[in-house]
Amino acid sequence: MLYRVIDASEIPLLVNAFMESYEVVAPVETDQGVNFEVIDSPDEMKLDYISTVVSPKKYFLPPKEELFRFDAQANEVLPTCVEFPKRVIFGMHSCDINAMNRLDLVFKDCERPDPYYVGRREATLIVGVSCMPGENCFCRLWGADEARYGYDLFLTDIGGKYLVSMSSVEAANILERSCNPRVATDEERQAFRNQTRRRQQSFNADIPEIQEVALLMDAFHKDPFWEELGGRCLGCTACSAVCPSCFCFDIVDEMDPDGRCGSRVRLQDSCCSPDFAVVAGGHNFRPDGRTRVRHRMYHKLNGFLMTHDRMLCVGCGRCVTACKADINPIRVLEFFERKGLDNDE
Amino acid sequence: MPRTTISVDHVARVEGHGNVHVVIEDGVVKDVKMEIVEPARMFESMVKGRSYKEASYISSRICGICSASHVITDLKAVEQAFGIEVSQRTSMVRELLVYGSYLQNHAAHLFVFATPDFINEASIFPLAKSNPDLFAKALELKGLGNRLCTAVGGRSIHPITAVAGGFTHEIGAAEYLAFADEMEAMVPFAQDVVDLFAGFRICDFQTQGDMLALVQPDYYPVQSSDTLRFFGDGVEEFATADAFDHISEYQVDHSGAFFAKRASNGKPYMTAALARINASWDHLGKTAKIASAKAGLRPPALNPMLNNVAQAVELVDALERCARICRELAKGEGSCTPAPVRPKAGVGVGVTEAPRGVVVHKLEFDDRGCVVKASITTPTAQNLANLECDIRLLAGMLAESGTSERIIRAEVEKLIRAYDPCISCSVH
Amino acid sequence: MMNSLRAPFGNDGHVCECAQHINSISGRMEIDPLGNYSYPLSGQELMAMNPYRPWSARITSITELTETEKLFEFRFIDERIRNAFRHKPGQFVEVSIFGVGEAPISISSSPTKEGFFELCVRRAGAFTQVLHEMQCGDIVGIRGPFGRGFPLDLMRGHDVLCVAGGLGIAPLRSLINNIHDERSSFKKVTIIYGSRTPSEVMFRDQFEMWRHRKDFDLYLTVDHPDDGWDGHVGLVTAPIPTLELNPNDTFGAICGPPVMYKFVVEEMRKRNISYDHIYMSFERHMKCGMGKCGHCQIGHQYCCVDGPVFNYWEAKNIQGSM
Amino acid sequence: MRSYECNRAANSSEVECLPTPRVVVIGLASCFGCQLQITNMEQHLMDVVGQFELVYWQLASSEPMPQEYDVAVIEGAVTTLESMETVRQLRQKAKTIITIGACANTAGIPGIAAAGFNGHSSEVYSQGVPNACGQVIAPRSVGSVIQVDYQVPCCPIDFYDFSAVLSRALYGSNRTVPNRTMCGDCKRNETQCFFEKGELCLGLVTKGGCGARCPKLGRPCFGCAGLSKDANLDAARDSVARYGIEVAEFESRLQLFNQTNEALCEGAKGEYHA
Repeated sequence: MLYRVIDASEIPLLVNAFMESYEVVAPVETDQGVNFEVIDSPDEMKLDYISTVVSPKKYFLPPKEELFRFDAQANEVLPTCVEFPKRVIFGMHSCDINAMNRLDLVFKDCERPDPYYVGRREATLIVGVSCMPGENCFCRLWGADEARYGYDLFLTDIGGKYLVSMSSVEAANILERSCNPRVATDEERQAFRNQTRRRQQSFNADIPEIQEVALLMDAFHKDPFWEELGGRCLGCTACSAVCPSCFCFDIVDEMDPDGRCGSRVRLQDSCCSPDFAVVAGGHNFRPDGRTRVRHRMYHKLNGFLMTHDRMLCVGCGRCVTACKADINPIRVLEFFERKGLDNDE
Repeated sequence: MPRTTISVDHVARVEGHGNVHVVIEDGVVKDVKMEIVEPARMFESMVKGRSYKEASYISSRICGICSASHVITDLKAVEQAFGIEVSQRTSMVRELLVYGSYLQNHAAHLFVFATPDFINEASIFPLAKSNPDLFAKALELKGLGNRLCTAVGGRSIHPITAVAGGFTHEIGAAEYLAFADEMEAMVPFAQDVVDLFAGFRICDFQTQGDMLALVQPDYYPVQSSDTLRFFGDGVEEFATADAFDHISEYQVDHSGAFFAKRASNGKPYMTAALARINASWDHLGKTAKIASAKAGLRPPALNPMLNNVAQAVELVDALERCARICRELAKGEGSCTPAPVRPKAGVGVGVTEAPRGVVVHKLEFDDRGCVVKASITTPTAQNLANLECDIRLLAGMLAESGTSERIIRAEVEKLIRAYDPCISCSVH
Repeated sequence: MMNSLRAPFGNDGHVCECAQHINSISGRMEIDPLGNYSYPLSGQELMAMNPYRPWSARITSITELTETEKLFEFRFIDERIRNAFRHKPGQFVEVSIFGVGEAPISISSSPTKEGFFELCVRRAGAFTQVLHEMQCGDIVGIRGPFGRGFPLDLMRGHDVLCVAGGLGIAPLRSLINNIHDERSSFKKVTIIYGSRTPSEVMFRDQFEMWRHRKDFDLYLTVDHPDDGWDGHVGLVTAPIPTLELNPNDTFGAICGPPVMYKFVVEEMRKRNISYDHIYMSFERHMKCGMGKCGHCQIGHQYCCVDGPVFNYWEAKNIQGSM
Repeated sequence: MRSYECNRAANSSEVECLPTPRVVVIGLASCFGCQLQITNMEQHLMDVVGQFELVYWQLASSEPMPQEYDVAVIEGAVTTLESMETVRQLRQKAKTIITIGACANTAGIPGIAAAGFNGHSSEVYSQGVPNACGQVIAPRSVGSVIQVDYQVPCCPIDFYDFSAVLSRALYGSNRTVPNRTMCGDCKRNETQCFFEKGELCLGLVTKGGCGARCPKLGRPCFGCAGLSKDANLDAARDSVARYGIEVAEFESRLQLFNQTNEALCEGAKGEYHA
């Protein structure tokens, strides 16, 4: 990987350079908290944020997306064509980049790539930025606190300057054109090392560090804990809405008001939605909060690991805030921690 | 024509359920009953014990058409009770919201409800084929009102954003300016509407009742005034806070809505666009005033059938006024952020001009901000007594001249619709 | 303004794309309703295009099987797609009736019959209601085939024991017909098919013919017999203990209502059929068919790509499968 | 329930439709707002109306109520014996019943008066309820009197929801009517949660699918879509308490649109006799 250093004061130049040929989205602070939005000027951006309410996955998997138009009377697909915007997501954290890498496995680097996802993904440049953990962050537990790939540029704050890892030619060209990237000095390398260590040491120590979660998930599959945790699920799907790695969706037809044509639409969905596993005829394979929450946690903390060799959860902590019923992976970790203590006694 | 009873069950093309019965014997009207058979929902009783936060939300549901007016009226009552001052900007946005409902209501009333009477159709839908341009333009005007309400209030009816002390959300300057442009572009059509309705033939008679409207020095008020005026048989001005001292409500058996009379002289009265124009003619915008004069509508105008024309004139005025307010708001001065609310025991009276006349909400709160007592009167309820008198007058006049029953019936329905009654609102 | 407020969620205002090919330079995708591909099209090419796009197929025959079930025969309108379409027994297609929606339905005809395919559909909800009202000549959209079917290659040269309950006969019929068409490649084939009542038994004539010709050992069984019923009465598990079978040489294939699996598997295990020789088809609501949407997930597996046919060993290793 | 399926013929020129369905629109105790909402989407109004024959709509036309019709669209709550009879007749004659808006679906705002109903009516009408009001009874939803086929939720309804339900009723749809509660939609809007500001919001238990418009505009949910069938009320009470909000306020707020919901029991049940 190529590393260069730029001054913090050069960031606006970089953003402006991107804006010449891309739509730039970046974290913006409003009365609704920090969220990724399209910006018109680098001044609108807030790079030193802890977390956004919702993850930037909406730029790859929009909450609602039209797949194609159809004519319901002739029962045929209609020719449809719209552009993917060329876009830069500026200021993504490592957890979100890692989450996107996981989405890539499902939608891009797989047997049947999803053309909509791939189209958006390939039209998008990613500029990552380093961060310090908030109280709900546990990305380090899954090794998601560092993004090894999946970005075009990654900026690590080393105090008034940024160490930039450059991974794509397209982004490197723009960086070189707009800023004055220079080779890192020994001091700057030292600062980078210190920054990394400071981040690693800043995680909330109250969150139990349990490495063998996936095994424990299997071992405690029938534990009453799942009733206690899942029994309080409100069935709202906020967890999946904010999660950077949740990708379940529904496919529905929406008719135009005139009842002639319509759109086949993909909607974000969630396995915590009460009717998610209902089949024709009405049988629900996961009829209660216990089975639904357990299923979700399994997919996050065990299932994806089985099929793709990494946790699906990236430890971004958004669901900790979003879930009003206090259901989140930290509670699962705490449960396993308690189990350990019980055995010691 | 020895004895005839003209009965219309479920008068169509009005909001709500009303029947009218007119008994004519030997050319003389013996009885007129405007039956208000709308189901009673007991709003005044159901809001008791509920928090001020819920009061305006609930009272908005008194009426779909006048929801913006009910909300603003209720909020004004809450604010008076708690001693909250709202910003100038909040007041302007509220005015925009009320006017948005004027555009919706007047356009809907004039075209969907009233026009079929004058073109001999049962509904507006045939007009879509016979005069597609007029139909499209009328819908566009109504749509503009809807969009204004949606932009300001969050949806076209039952506004979301209006709360005690301000608004929870406001649109940006660019949207305000876009609205201003659209409003101005719509004025010529509104002028045509005035001409259109001025051209419809109406029976020539005058209401014998008084009139009631909000008044304000140098302004055509719809929500900004604290003064009400009775006029007709003597002028009487009073503070909105004392509204229920001057309006006397009474129960009749053939109506779920309370009837009303002017307390001081016991006379029925009319409150409507026509009353506003009579009261505040001087403060109409120039374009509206010219359009009105050209249509032959200038005070004193006492034929209730002219209320249609008065509404059309108000369309012109509302468009210009809204455009001005939008441009002002686009400058971004001041804030609508809700002022802090500290509930305390007390009484507040809110009064605004709903599209069809004066609406009054009086709320009494306990120290937690929960409603202890609520009194609400709507323009339609206040108009019912006067409407009955007018029907008697009109039917008598027509019967005397030997008009056929069919035509009397049609004219009576026309008169009822000219009042633009909002029946579900009147029985709340 | 109104529309932007209406947008159910979110504020990605970009109208979306329908996709066929991605032109990486402009980030633009185009779709040609008929497809602009060289002939003939391989099945893989068919899927390599936009996998969400259904292809028009015409209903060419409708057979009423029972009061609630009909057998539909479909033919793709585009000849290239018709020729490219190949499936395996146990696979399913996504059927579209535009405006009504899409539903996964398992293929009921044998892969040995080319140029058309059959779906056996029970009227159970809004979608199948509309499908049932359709006529010959009407058009639907078809995506697929999807999923992992029964392992025909493994089964060749061995005994096969098929157990179907109710509508479970639909996917198994594909397997059975396929076996029938290459009968000499298989050894002893036993079919146990249970229904609630005689009137709910589907494909009876076909079964009777095969029985007559001694192609298969056939056990038709019902829960509630009527006067004319000459078959067995009772559960589908009943014949299993007394079957003549060679456990090391037998493959089981099971499909039926969810409650049936456990009991049938138990009986097969009692007869010492190996874990990985017992195959079963699971029912879930596959919405995308490509291991993405999550609706058909069982534990960590996706019914639509890892299944719907799993062997018992795999199923045992999926949390929450049975 | 559906019976107007257009034959989806091989090519569009052969499209042959059964007679267009005849629709009546009936208003019971309500603010008329939901009927207005239908007219309020001017650009699509004729598109929607063009799919059926609108044979009775008191709000827009003076044509009298016909004897035969296929679809009845009902707005408003049942508050009188007379309206109870009306909806029963509608059910007998119409193949399909669609209720629109909270009043019809849950008894809505009129339903607030269901608790202690007799007290409310005598308080408003000190001289006795006028004859014109009919024989008043405690307000109830249409669905508690007759079987309802489709519902358009919220107060007021959204035009597009109406259009979608109409499509579903006329042509069929296998789209799931969601039982999830609202918070997920709110998060998809990227709205910050009211609970984090110490403010009560009913999104926790209210049926999702409305797009969480109110929270997006800064106003907490008052529950107009009605309780979700899968609402987890006990867990929601715990959540309310966890955020330092009085559970009593939550219970009270729930009455706005769910007064007669059996999940909240008591309510006006005692007075539910016709």
